[in-house]
Amino acid sequence: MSRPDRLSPTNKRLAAALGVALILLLWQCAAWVLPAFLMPGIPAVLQRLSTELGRPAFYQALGGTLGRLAVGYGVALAFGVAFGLLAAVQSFFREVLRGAIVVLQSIPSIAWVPLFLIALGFGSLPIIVVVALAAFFPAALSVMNATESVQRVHVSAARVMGASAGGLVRRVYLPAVMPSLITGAQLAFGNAWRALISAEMLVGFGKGLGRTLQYSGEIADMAGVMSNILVIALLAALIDQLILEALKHRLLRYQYV
Amino acid sequence: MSRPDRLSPTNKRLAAALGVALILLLWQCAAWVLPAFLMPGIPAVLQRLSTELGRPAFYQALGGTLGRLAVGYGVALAFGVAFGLLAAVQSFFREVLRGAIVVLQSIPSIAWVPLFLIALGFGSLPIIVVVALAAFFPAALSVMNATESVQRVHVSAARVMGASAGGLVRRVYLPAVMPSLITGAQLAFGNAWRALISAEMLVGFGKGLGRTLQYSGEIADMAGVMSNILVIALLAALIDQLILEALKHRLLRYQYV
Amino acid sequence: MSLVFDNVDKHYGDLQVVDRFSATFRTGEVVALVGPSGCGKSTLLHMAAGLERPSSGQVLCDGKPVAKPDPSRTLVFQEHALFPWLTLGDNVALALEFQKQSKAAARTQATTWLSHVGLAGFEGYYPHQVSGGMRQRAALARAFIARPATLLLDEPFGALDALTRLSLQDVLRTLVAEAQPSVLLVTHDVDEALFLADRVLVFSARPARVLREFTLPHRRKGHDLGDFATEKRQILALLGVEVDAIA
Amino acid sequence: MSLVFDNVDKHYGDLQVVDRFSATFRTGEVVALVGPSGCGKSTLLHMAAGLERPSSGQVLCDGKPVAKPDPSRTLVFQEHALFPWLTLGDNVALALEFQKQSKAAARTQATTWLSHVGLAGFEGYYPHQVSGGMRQRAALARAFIARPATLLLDEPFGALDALTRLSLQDVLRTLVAEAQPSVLLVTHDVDEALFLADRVLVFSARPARVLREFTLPHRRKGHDLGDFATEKRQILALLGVEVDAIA
Amino acid sequence: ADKLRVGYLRVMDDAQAMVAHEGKFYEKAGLDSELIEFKSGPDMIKAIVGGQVDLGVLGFTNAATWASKGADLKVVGGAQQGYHALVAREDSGIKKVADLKGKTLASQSEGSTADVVLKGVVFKQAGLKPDDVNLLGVSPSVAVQSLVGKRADAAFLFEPQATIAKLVAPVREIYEVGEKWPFPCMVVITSGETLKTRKGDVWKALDAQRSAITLLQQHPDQAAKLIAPYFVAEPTLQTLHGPVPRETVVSSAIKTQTFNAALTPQDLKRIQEVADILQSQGALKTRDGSRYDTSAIVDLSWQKDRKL
Ligand SMILES: Nc1ncnc2c1ncn2[C@@H]1O[C@H](COP(=O)(O)OP(=O)(O)OP(=O)(O)O)[C@@H](O)[C@H]1O
Ligand SMILES: Nc1ncnc2c1ncn2[C@@H]1O[C@H](COP(=O)(O)OP(=O)(O)OP(=O)(O)O)[C@@H](O)[C@H]1O
Ligand SMILES: [Mg+2]
Ligand SMILES: [Mg+2]
Repeated sequence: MSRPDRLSPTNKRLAAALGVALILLLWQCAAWVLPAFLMPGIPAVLQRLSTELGRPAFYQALGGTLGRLAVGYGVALAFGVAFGLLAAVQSFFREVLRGAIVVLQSIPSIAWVPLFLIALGFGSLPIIVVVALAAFFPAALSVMNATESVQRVHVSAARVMGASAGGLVRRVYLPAVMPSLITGAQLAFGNAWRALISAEMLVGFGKGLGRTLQYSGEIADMAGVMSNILVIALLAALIDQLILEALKHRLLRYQYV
Repeated sequence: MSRPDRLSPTNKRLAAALGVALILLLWQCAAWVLPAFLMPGIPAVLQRLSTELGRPAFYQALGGTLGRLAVGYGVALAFGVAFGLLAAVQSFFREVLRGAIVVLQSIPSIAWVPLFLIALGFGSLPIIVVVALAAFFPAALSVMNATESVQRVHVSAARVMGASAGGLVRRVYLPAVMPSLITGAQLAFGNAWRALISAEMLVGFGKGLGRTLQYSGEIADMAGVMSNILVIALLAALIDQLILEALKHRLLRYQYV
Repeated sequence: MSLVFDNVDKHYGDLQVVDRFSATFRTGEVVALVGPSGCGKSTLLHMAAGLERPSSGQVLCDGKPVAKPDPSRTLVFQEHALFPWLTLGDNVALALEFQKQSKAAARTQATTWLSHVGLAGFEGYYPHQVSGGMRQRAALARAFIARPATLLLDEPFGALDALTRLSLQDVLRTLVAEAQPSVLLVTHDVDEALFLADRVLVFSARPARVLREFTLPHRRKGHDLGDFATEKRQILALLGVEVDAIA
Repeated sequence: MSLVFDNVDKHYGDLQVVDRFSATFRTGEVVALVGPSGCGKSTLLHMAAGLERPSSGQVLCDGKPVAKPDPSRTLVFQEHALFPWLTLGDNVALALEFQKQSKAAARTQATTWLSHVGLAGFEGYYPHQVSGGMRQRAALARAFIARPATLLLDEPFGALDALTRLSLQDVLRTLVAEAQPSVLLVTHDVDEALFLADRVLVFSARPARVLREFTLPHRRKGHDLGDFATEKRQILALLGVEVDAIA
Repeated sequence: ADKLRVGYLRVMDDAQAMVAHEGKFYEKAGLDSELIEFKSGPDMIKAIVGGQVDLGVLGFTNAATWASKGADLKVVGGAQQGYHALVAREDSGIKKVADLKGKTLASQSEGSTADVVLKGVVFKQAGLKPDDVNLLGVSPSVAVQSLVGKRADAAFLFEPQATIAKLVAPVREIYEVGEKWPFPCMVVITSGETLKTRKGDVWKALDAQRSAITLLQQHPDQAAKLIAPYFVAEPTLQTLHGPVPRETVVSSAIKTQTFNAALTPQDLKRIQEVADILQSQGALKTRDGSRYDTSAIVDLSWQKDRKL
């Protein structure tokens, strides 16, 4: 009967903004309590940020980070979907994969970094592999679980209508797993992003937001540290909320009308 | 009609073991290719592990890590459940919390560590806060989403039967959110564990598996590194598969009969 | 227990669902409410149960206004109302436990009531382990165990297949014959209304208003309903179903 | 199109579901299959559709063995068979697109068929936006659009409320009268079988065997079924429902 | 005895802090010492500023950058002259610093003292720009491992990793900062607050470390026994020439080091020079853009009193 009260879109956006504002307030309080060289306040950091935004070095770092993200995340999604679909068909393979994932997933990405540096050499490759590994698990798991739950009646209905194998995959399997695939992709993005920044902080190679963050910390530039953290958090929130959510609403339009 | 093929429990366990075995094989292959100094083989590491298991230092590290895990994870679960339930009742608060989480979640734990060191000083406290923060998000999100979906008809049915407010919470709300709560707790555990090991690696304070791992890496003791990684991965898999899964089967018995 | 609707209005926001409804349901009477989907039948039942308040007017139970749910007026829902995390036995026993009866006593009675509805031996099964018909039997046991004076049934057999529904109608009729509660039964199935009720109220589309009332002379009827062919035809016509579509 | 079951057996592992079933369904005939839950009715339909193979024996369609699904033998499922990610229009059009018709032509025909079943103007709605009855209308349009020679209906209205079901029975009867396909209709609702079918087969519990066959003299029937009271009583008795439980 | 918390990094440069603790020199000076390891100089600075550590042995660049931001820090004594060796794989064809052009060099994290000196002094003298070399900031042990695994052509290392690298990999030392451009890499740092309230304890600690330095200089083998486990896990190290006891490795690493408890005028000049480099790299800024004066953070009253 009665449904839980829902907020209007404006109120929803207002509430989300308030959530962000609360964090900023907390930060500003810390800045008031602590000396400025340990924790700069928001105005100082925003000023710094605007200076940074005018520098080519910032865009180089941004480009480096986004480039690695694109490659690592892309590879992880491709493999995740492929392995997930394979696991759907082959149930023994599914359990093998699950076993491997349970063990591998508990190792934090920063423990992987030195191993991959030694095994793969220097350059962007070890960072990309760490990112891909971090994003692979949720992507594969979500596709795996989704294909398990494609409704047989949908497959039967399509077959009765004369669907070919290709038509079945394109018109039934793919749209059916799409919701979980997108949830998995969002989880995977969070993992990939955190792994990427961590790895960049640990490997001083190439340009990247993580490296800039690490360098600022090293030279006692707390305004730089905070403005970098701000960029990292906002960028991830933007990618997640704007790109991934928009994609979700486009691909899953039918759920939102 | 026909269901996807299911594996027997024995086959399932066999497959999972095969998955773990595959990873070990990959490792052993790397050990054959690389010099022992860079990547020790499995026998050497197992031998090392058995030596470690005989040393009190190992148990001190284990105790330190598990202690921090217990406190951080426990606090995160308690706050996550409380905030999640509050968010269920108060939809404006829910969106505020969601907004804050989206931004905070994208900051990797190793970027938090230096900030918490400044704000909270050295010691176990900053590590525990990092762990709690990492585990709080999935715990709160899952309870939040779960309480949204408690079926009204169940609540109405209980009220019609004369349930008191306490009875309603104990006999209806709690069992209804339990499945999501447990899923959230498992996700939260994964996050907490990775954050804990990362933080211990970065903050050289107290005893802990992460610190031992970092120390081994620093003194180029690759057998130590690998045996620590092994312990970290197996411990997490054991806690997840034995304790949390057992708890799940106990609390959600009705889903498995 | 008598139930009186006194000039009851119900709005959800701008949506008027019930329009000045007045009716009296006498003790021990079985009344069926039939009407198009969404016309407000469930809303009437929820107000009788005390789960919703009228926007204006009053619902009186034995002369006292209904303010909140009470175990003496039990509601049986269309589906899913059993708790999936409890066995059938515990589901039925819970009705007594909520009324502060001891666990042991509640269990014993639950077992008795489950066997009354033909579920002896199924105490330990979870709802998802049994068929829809068996779940609905357990829901009936849960409603009857507290010996309510009034029974509010909201399409209790709506989700069941036609044959299972017929056999549950028999079970319900036996239970009602024994315990003699007042019954308000919402249903879409005209045959069901005619088979079970002493009186049938036919409602208009939203907002719910009574189009016509049928008083049925006796309760001793078979499932073929040969005697009530005229009433069935009239009710279906009121509900807008073309009775002889192609004929 | 004629359909012949020739000594068909079906096992799932150790479970025998169909036991040496032989029957002939003539072109243009509407036959209802009635039987207890789980007796194997759906299995028979799935074998006729080519979704399952008999364990032994043969299913012949116009003399040729049925090997795989074919759009000339369409199956309508009890529920949920529309794709939630497509609009009603796209769902119906898909049946033609799978047969290599152009998108535009499929769309135009889909619109026509939706209006045949009373859904004009609902092309752009997604299944979850419309009622259960409207979904089932769209499913009927999707089945009829490919002009199948044989229509296999597996409890097509089982999940609907009694009133909606009555109006859909009317829609189905009109569509069948126009397109004249052969129809195999599985149902639990004896009234539905009597209203729609030329012939009714009553099955035993699993493994499915025909208990008795009723041939109904004419199709011009009303929903009150006064004429078929005897048949209804006999069928219910065969199915084990106490027809005059309390009487 | 008073509790004294000493911060250290796990590098040979901090040997005096470890030896003073393991050799019970702090105890003899009347201090109840606690040794706290840090992962990086900035972390230790935060602990010193936050009062969780009383004094520490770390790179003075950290003190300069943080003090320029307003942290109340004092350099109260010397520790070690900046030993940093450039070692190159023999098969890489690198003979001198200028050959590094286009090669891969494993160095330390960007902004650290080693990194500042590498770019601001070593490269500059060889006519290289930082972008000419594939620089990679990693931990010293990973640097050694990448030399062994042929992932890097050269590495910029301090002790004991430089010694270890020479033992376990076919590498040659092509340059050492301490020879060409000696500077006080590691210094003893405390907060102005601690120096004010616990001057006696700080001085006792400096005395203890001075005794430790004497042991390190005169009896490196004895000192190595005390601190070898800090650097090599196994009792023996597997090298290209067979197993070597870890004490031997650490002892020879100690011998490469130049320890000095006091800061000489030459040292003070170098400190100012490195601060200038930091300023030119943009890592150190003063509010008004004027030259940063390092004498403000140096307090030499202990070595004056002890007449060093
Ligand atoms: N809590 C609520 N808030 C807003 N509208 C509601 C609420 N509950 C019911 N309604 C609306 O009131 C109308 C009547 O609902 P109700 O459930 O009483 O009808 P009904 O006759 O029981 O229908 P059905 O036969 O389909 O069960 C519907 O249009 C419904 O959407
Ligand atoms: N793929 C399968 N594997 C194993 N057993 C099956 C399978 N499909 C059906 N069965 C079993 O075969 C029996 C007959 O199933 P079927 O669905 O044909 O019955 P039905 O008469 O259609 O029942 P209902 O009226 O409930 O739909 C049931 O016991 C069912 O559990
Ligand atoms: Mg209703
Ligand atoms: Mg069936």
